[in-house]
Amino acid sequence: MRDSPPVVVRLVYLARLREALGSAGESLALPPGAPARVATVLETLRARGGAFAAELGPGRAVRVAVNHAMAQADDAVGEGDEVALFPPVTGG
Amino acid sequence: MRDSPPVVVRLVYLARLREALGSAGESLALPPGAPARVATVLETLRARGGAFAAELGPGRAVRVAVNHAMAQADDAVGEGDEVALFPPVTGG
Amino acid sequence: MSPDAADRAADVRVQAADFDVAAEIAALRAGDARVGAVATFVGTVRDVSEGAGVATLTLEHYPGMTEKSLQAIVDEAKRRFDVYGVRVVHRVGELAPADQIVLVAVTSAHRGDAFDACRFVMDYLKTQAPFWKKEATPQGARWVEARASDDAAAQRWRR
Amino acid sequence: MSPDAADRAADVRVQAADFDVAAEIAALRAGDARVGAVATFVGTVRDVSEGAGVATLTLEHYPGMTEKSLQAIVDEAKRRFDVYGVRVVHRVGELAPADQIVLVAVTSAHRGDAFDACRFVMDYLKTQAPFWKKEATPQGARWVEARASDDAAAQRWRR
Repeated sequence: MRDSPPVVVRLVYLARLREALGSAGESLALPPGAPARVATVLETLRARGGAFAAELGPGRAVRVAVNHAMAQADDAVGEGDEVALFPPVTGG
Repeated sequence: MRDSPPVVVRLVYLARLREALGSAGESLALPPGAPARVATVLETLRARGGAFAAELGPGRAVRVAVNHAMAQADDAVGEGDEVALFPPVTGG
Repeated sequence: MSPDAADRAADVRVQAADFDVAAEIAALRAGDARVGAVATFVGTVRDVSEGAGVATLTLEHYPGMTEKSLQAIVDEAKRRFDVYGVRVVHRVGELAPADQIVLVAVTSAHRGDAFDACRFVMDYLKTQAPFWKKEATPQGARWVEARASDDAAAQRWRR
Repeated sequence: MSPDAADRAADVRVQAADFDVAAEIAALRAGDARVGAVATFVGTVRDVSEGAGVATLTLEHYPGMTEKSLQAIVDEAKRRFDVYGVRVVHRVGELAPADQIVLVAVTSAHRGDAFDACRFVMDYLKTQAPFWKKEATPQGARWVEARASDDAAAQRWRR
């Protein structure tokens, strides 16, 4: 039995996070194995070190939306989902 | 020693009360003796009977303003005061 | 007239004429860039009251007391809440369904005080300001009765 | 488009252009004489923030999510409160001090529901809608930090 292909999500970085990471977004292949969740995305990015580890690390407030709906760490993510990372909102 | 002259107040009737009493106002001489209060005005009017007794009697909500400020039954009234009687307000 | 007196003189108006919400807000803000929040309430004439159709609504008031009473409410709102400006415009005379009756507008740095002050003024106006409504309905004219819920709303602010 | 869909389509707008409060209220009321109460909130750009002067304020948002998020807040307000119409207009792009940022307008038969729904929408918008403010100050540009008081305000509505 072959491994299933990795889940690939589209990442969107917004506001301060876009500036700090120097990118508006990218495609990310999640590690195969365990079911992919929002936490998986964050862990995968943090493992890169550098600005990713700093901006998404402990004590940094990061909000996540999956397919345009606010999401929590243990919400599932699936193939082709749009996963947006951003700081707490400040509109109004 | 002669009695002091009676306290005379100017009465104003408003809204439903003006219509029920058939008058927009009048001058009223209060009975001499005890210090004049809002309650004295109401008692003097009720003693007339008829529409006055009915409109100002027990169970009827009547509000009173003395010189344009909301007043309570035991607030004092003096010579020349403008004493307005009206139903609970319904603006806004 | 001192600047303060001029400010206060503009706080409340009682008039037969209609008002323009945007113009009132603009005058109240007066280009003051400390303002971050504007809360506004407009009361309007409903075409149905207690189940009966309303053709016209006539607002009577107590000239002489009305402005003083509104100003006292505005002064109390300014004392209780952190606001820059408060404006009240109340119409009198004969109105038709959908007409504007009353405007309360409040400016503040932050929305909490703006909302609180605006609601406070309306709740007190409803129980303290000498206005009375008379409705013309197909069944004849009748004075609107005061509502216990309005007393309860004002009571919530007591302290 | 069904009439319902048309109604909902008009509930929220995200735009660079300014808005006219009186025109928005008139469109929301649309001559509906069941309306007795209109509560409105306008957020505006302050010229001082955290002690520093603000020259311009730039509002970024998340296209695609923004309208959905605002509509979800409006739908929840309509579910919780007895209101007829809710309208939200939020600007994006570069604004100057005293400029209007956001409008929330609510119509209802009675003022209690109008005030509650208007405040509810603002409190949720402040914590749930994907907008971010960046200020240009004499000390340089900086992203506005979220405030704990906004989280607390939204928390009060949980149930």
